[in-house]
Amino acid sequence: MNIDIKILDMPLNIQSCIDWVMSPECGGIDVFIGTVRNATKGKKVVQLEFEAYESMAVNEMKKIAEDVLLKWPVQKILIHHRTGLLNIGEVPVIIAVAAAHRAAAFEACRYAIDTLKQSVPIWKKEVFQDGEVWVAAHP
Amino acid sequence: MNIDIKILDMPLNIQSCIDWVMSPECGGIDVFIGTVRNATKGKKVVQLEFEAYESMAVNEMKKIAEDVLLKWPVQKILIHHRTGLLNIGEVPVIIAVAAAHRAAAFEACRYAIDTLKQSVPIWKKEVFQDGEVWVAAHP
Amino acid sequence: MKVNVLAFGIVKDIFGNSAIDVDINNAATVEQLKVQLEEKYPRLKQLASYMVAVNNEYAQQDQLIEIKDEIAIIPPVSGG
Amino acid sequence: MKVNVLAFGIVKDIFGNSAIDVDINNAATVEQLKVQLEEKYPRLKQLASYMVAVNNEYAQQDQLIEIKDEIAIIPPVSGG
Repeated sequence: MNIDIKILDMPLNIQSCIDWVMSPECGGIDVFIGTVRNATKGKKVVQLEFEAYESMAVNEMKKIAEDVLLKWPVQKILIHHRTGLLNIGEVPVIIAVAAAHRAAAFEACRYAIDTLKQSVPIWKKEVFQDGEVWVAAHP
Repeated sequence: MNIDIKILDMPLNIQSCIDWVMSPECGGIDVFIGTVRNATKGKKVVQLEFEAYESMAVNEMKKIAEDVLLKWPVQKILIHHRTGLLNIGEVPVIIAVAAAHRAAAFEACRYAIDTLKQSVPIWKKEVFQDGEVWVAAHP
Repeated sequence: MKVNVLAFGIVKDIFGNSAIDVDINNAATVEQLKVQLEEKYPRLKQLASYMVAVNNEYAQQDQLIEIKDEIAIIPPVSGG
Repeated sequence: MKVNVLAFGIVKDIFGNSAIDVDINNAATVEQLKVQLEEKYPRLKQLASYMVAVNNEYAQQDQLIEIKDEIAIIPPVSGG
């Protein structure tokens, strides 16, 4: 199988994600790693909480991966997203794309994270010292 | 320091490269990992050998990294290149770029590998079962 | 007919629950469900936008809702 | 004056060595060095291209070569 989609409530393992996409036919791997930043719009962030509508999120992530395989000469694509409470510096998302040539790997990886952020039903709550906010909920 | 440039004659450690670029201020990391493919233009490759003009290669890699920091809002950039004999699936190059926002990380990482392949004095010899060839040497 | 509606993110706060039961007409559309929900939960109208998912797929406004459908309210996503 | 010229990649094969000594005129340019090398090693002309580096920097054709310079022949690079 050349698609690996997972939603996990435990720390993501970057090395094993990269190992999974590597193959003797691939010449380049592009990996996007999201990390929890310590601030948003100048305000200090204490933690992030991620919630997923898991069955649908897995569906939407699979669509992205299948789209990638149709649009680019890509060998393997992995998308792992974490849920639950994350501290600063922790990793909510890893997308790894392996291709024979690097242009496809870069473009497909960028497309995958851009599309994930638009269509996959996962929500992020920013926890500040003085309250919390669901990101992007209000205009 | 926000630039890490190395030429090494031993296996590159992907996880420690990623750990180095991670910081509490960054929200996205893009990593490009080159791997040795098992074939080139349909011909089976046995091994690759990489040779570097080390002092100048480090110079040129530093220029790329400094350029990246001028052109994009990037926090950290790492470029490690390996030399010597590599087997199929091994990793000759890792470029990791951390930024507050992902667009900068993607663009800078792509720029870095594209420019490295044009300007950094490192040479690759493809070893086939029936001979060997310095890549790109002849028209 | 009575349908169960799943809530995520801020919609859980708005409903005060991760799922609610709603009484809708037979052959109601997604749009009619939204109107009914917005009457009962006016804070839905303050969201930047929201979608309805039926059986794990984003639904069109005119899609008919059936009794066994899995229905979910999807406020603006913010994963990644 | 005698300068030492470093060779890499295929140029090592062409020179039969990783460095050679070359006698050039005082105040010779990079271009003059190339002409002289191409006379002695015609296979250089078969390369897709090649550059000369002086003191770890790519050099222009008209750059003057000095006795203490570190000179290297750079065939088409293929790293990454």
